[in-house]
Amino acid sequence: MTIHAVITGSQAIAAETLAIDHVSKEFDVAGQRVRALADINLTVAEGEFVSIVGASGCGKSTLLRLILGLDTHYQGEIRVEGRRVECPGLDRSIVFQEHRLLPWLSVEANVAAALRKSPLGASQKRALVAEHLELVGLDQFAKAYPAQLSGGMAQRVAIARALVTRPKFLLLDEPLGALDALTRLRLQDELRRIVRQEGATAILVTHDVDEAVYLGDRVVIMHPHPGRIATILPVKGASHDRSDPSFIRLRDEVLSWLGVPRAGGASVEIREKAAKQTASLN
Amino acid sequence: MTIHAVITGSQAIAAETLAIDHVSKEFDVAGQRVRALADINLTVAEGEFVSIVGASGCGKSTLLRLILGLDTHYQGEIRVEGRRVECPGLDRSIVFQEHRLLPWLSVEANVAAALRKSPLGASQKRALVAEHLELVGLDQFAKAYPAQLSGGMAQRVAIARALVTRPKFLLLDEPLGALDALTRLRLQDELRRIVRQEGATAILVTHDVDEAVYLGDRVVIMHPHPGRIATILPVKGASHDRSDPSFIRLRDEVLSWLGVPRAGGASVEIREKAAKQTASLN
Amino acid sequence: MSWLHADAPHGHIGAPAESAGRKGNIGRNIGPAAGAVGLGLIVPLALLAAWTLSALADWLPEQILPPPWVVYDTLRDGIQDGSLLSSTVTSLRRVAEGFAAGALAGLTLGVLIGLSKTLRQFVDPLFLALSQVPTLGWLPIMVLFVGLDESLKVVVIGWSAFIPVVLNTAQGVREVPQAYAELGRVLSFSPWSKLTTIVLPSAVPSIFTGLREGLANSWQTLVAVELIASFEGLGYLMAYGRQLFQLELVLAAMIVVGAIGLLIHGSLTLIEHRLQRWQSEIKR
Amino acid sequence: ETLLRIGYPGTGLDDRPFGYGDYIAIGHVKQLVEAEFKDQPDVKVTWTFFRGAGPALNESLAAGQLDFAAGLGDLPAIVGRSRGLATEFLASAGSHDPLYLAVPPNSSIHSVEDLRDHKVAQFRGTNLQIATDRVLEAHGLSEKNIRFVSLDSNAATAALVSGNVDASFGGSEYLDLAKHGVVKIIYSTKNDNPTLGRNSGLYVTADFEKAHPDYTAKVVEAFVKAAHFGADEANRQDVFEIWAKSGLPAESFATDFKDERLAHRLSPVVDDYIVARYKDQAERAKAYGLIKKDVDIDSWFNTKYLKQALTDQKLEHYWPTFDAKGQKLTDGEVEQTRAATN
Amino acid sequence: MSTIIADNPRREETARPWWPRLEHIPAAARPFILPVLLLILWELLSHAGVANPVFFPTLEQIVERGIKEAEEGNLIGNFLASLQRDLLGFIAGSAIGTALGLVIGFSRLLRRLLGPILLVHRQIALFAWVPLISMWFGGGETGKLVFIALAAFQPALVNSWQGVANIPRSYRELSEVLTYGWFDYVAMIAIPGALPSVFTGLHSALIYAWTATVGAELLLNIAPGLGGRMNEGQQLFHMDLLFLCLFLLGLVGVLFNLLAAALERRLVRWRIQ
Ligand SMILES: Nc1ncnc2c1ncn2[C@@H]1O[C@H](COP(=O)(O)OP(=O)(O)OP(=O)(O)O)[C@@H](O)[C@H]1O
Ligand SMILES: Nc1ncnc2c1ncn2[C@@H]1O[C@H](COP(=O)(O)OP(=O)(O)OP(=O)(O)O)[C@@H](O)[C@H]1O
Ligand SMILES: [Mg+2]
Ligand SMILES: [Mg+2]
Ligand SMILES: O=S(=O)([O-])[O-]
Repeated sequence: MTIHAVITGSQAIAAETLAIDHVSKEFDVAGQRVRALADINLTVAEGEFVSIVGASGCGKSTLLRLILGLDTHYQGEIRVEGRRVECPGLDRSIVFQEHRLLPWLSVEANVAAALRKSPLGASQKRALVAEHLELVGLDQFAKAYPAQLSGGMAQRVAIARALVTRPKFLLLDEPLGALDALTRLRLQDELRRIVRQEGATAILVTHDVDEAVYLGDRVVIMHPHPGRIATILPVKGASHDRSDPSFIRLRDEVLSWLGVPRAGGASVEIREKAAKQTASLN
Repeated sequence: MTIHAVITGSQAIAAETLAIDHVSKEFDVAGQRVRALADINLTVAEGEFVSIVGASGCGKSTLLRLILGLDTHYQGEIRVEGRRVECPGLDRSIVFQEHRLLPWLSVEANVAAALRKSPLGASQKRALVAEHLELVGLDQFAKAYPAQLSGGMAQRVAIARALVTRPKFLLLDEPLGALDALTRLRLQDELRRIVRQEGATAILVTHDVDEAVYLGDRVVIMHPHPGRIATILPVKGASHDRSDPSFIRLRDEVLSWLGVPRAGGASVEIREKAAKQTASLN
Repeated sequence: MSWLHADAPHGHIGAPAESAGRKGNIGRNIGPAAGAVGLGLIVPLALLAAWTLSALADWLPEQILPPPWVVYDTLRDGIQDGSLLSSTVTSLRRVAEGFAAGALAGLTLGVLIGLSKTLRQFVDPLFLALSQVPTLGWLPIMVLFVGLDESLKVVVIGWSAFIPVVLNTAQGVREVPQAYAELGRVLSFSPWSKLTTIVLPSAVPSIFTGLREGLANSWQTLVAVELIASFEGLGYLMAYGRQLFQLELVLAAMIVVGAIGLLIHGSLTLIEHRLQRWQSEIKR
Repeated sequence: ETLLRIGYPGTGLDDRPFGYGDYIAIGHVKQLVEAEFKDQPDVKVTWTFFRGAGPALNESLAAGQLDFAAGLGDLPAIVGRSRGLATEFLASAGSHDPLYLAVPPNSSIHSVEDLRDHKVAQFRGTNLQIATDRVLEAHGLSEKNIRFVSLDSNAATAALVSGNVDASFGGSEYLDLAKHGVVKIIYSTKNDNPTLGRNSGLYVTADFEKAHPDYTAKVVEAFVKAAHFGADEANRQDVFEIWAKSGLPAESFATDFKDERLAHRLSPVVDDYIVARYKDQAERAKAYGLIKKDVDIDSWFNTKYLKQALTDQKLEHYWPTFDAKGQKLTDGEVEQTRAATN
Repeated sequence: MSTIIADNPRREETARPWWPRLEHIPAAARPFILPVLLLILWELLSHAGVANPVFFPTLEQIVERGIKEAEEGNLIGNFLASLQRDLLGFIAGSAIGTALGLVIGFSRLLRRLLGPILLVHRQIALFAWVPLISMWFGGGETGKLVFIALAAFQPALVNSWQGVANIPRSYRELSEVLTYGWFDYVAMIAIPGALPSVFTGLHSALIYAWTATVGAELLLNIAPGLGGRMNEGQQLFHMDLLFLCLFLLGLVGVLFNLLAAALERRLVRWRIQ
């Protein structure tokens, strides 16, 4: 179960499957050009699980959108298996922070919605849907509507929908951000199990440093203004046990890259931030 | 700054200020009586910071509502300084999970709203409001509307509102639950600083075990069906450093009381839970 | 002119009570987009051109569609000799009186039955049943009861404004989020504080939906009542134009009716924006 | 199948589809038009009664929903023509039709002059309007001195009875009410200037006339038969009974026609009086601002069908004729007829 | 959430009012109290002769009139004629309105082209169209149907337009991610997403059409229908007939409401938690 453990460096040419190559992205905001991403370079190997952390607005979602092919106006190149990404494809799936289930479709139909464009036959599709609902433990809720589910259940359906097409890439944009801490702990384990089981390559954007370290093979730390990669920390096969000192050490390292001191006294910094926001507000 | 550190046991009679005495609470749900709280006993000493953790639905919010006096239909007794709680009073404040700022009032007016019933003069009130906005670092945003604030800022306003009446008790119902992980880390530090500074007695409900351990003098662990206290763990003066092994050990202990294994493999349990939910759904 | 943009309609056009609620302002924030008004002029201008062309080429008989310049002349003459103006003033006065009476009564009843479940249980069924009768249905009986004079207009217009105001106000007040109501208790608010600080502000969008609908109804009803029985006002002008086959008079009156409608719509939107600054100032 | 659509400006009591006071109503009840086409099953005759009277009938004409306007009053017809409605005047359908001024029994209004500043019901746009205006003018008043509420005849009656208006100008509808003391008639044009009454006509749309001259001829034939029947004093009671289908009692027609021969009003003949009346109305309509364009009356009148029908039925000299001032020019054969004694 | 202001039980006990305590009347009886009181008052007034008997028929008279009308089948026939007219106009108007609303909701270009003129159109009071419509389509059945259809058109248009316009942008992104084409987007997202709003529109359209039916029957030429009967009632002072008509009008309103609610509940099941 450690197919991914071989790749640890930041540039693994052998099994390279996704390459982000000198990517920059600008937005027009109120007539001004704002750099959202500046010279992003990252290669991801097959089966690897990459976590991305960074302050709000540092361009994490933007990067995922580019990988998906939702937006093709950028400098540089993003290649999937050597070919430039031109548009969304069923080889790349995403789980959004807010599940985005279609409220008018049953759980089953929501998952099946991802297979609408697949060439499979109806019975095969049905089987796939059932299989993936089982994978996320919701086979009993196939007929329920999203409104009848708890937040955690809905997020599991979203994960099933993302996986049902058997994508090469699973992009996760703060998939567990809206859940409570305990549910989140549980779903993290599930997510890891499922991704392994499907053998997908995963890119996880999160605000939760524990989560990034717990799930990732590598943790990409981004800094804002403009969005750029500050560093990439390998988690190594090391410890995925949250209580292990090596885990704690790595987590603290990530936190310090993000500017969070080990304990207490963040208020000065917050004061500064607040003052800055005032300036931009008025 | 350790007025609270003297009390560590679960029954400290000397400075006892809040007593929850054999409290049980039932709800009528679809004609059936459902026990939400069963025989809760807890005494809190002046200046103490008590964390409560427990799965969703174990009655944490219900307990806070009873302490507030929002609901007086229960068995047992809740006493504040020896007198039975009959109705809400300005000696007890609460910060809700979703800030509950009134969107049509400015930040300033929201905080001032808590002083409606106070006998103070207008200028004193104004001073108090300004002081508390400064306390939470938002004096520059006095005139802003809640919609113009970020989640973290809004939650800080809610804290200011809860504190402006200088309550004896500060009840915190997952006050940081809606925030992203990094913001949460920052606000935890602020919360601790502020509560200490005001010298209030605090009861914090949270889903986040790290948070409970980080902030609490004691951690109350509740179990559901019916909601009851499973155990109360003293944090002791020990370590409030998240990376300290003693912290990690305590956290892991709390987690295991909550049924979260140290790493991976939660899925069986989730399966069971899902199956149970199905039964209640159909 | 931001209220002129048409990227998103308001949902208040007779939206039934259950769904009215907070709907009124959903789409408003979909930006006006600079070119929208320009593009929007194409169709009206094309229609005007077709109309002119048809008049020049005599495609349609004059009694079906008088030429635009005749309508223009009628408008101008009506303004110059004061007849159009005085009709407009009369109509506006009627709407103002009827609407003010209906809306005030509606707000009061709406707040009362919104606040008290007990009262609601008593009043709701009767009120709902009565409100199901189309306003015009009351007209024949009202003519007999209150006659043809001004009081008829005020009563009927008032009633037509009353219904949506009551329904929406009651709904808005009733649906004050539990969370805010609880907050009021936690802060030990007096009933008055609760009403002014929590209940009414939170019901504002709903109340506005009601007022909007009420005003639109008033305006509708005014025209109908004036068409049926009156000797002045814009509706009367139309009826007169109709009787004497003067379509240009009808069209001129329609233009005034539309312009006033637009004005009312615009000012309501502005007022609503102002009252809900806290909502429109979301700029992050 | 050809539809032959006849419109009639008015209804009976509570909107029932019957007219009264003219020979058109007789033709309708006796189904004389239908009889004319009984050998042509593919021709279907339909009748529409307009509560909104002439103006409403005009709307239907404009929308192309009618072929014949039977009994259309002078003013609405002139208004229609001034706005380009292509119709042809086939025959007179009524003239010398008097106006009554009704007020509540306890009213302080005793004369036309007293109307000043009062609220009066008037059916605008119908032939009542100019007739009323002329009465006012003759008594030193104008529209401006009076607050007119535009109400149709039925509504006006109700409004008068319920005290919603102070007075109302109208026709025989008020006679029965007066008899029962519900209203009081304080003035009538009957003994006033003979040019003060109302007039109405039989019209065909130009399109229909062009497409179906034969049918047009038959319709005129039928209505001349109706007029013939209606003008005969021997049928006096029958005529009133026919009109009573409208819901008004026969007696009120008796009152209406007291001291007046039926033929005085029930005549299809287009004489100098008729031509002069329409020309005068057209001028006044223009003067009052009711129409904006001049209306040419002469080219509007197409009496060839009428002449043919009168010839066919040997009725060329049956009706009396009048000069422009309303003085009798020639006596008619009809004046020999006597009411049946019963 | 019943009462926000008066939710303090103790306060109520201290201030004991002199009037009978409303809270003591059982909830099940409450809806009937006012109507029954009203009817009793009516009976008393009409029998005591306090009110003008012409204007205030007794309830028995109204019932008698109802029975008579029912036996003659006259009023029922008029009622059905109105209903038929209403439904025809409603179907035509709301179908066109909904279709146009959806199309405009989808197409930014159409929205910009037609938006302003539709906005202006909406500000012209419905009844202001009566003279024009009667001139263009006559006062007969066609004119009435056009008028009723126009009444149904606006709410159907506005709400379906809004329904499409308010579909969250995030769903469009989702459809892109799922590589949906235009048709897939419409079928899977736009239509079902707009459905609740479309329903709101149809519901309003139903109500508006019914108002317009009455208006058309009062303002345009006579035809079989309730409007004509109401005219008759007014002109002959047959108050019993007028009240019967009012009752029928209200009844239809209530039925339409129930029908719309039931239909909506069935078709938009997913909204129910
Ligand atoms: N469509 C857009 N138009 C203009 N600016 C945009 C757009 N999308 C994103 N941005 C800007 O690009 C920057 C990066 O945005 P992005 O959403 O990728 O951040 P993020 O890292 O995902 O933040 P968060 O953690 O809050 O989700 C931000 O400054 C944002 O304002
Ligand atoms: N007003 C109510 N009526 C009926 N049941 C209620 C009510 N309030 C709470 N309950 C029930 O009481 C139990 C405890 O609810 P409570 O909200 O206190 O849980 P909690 O521990 O705060 O959960 P969470 O972590 O999700 O906030 C739940 O089973 C809930 O369904
Ligand atoms: Mg993001
Ligand atoms: Mg809770
Ligand atoms: O045709 S009339 O309107 O004048 O009766």
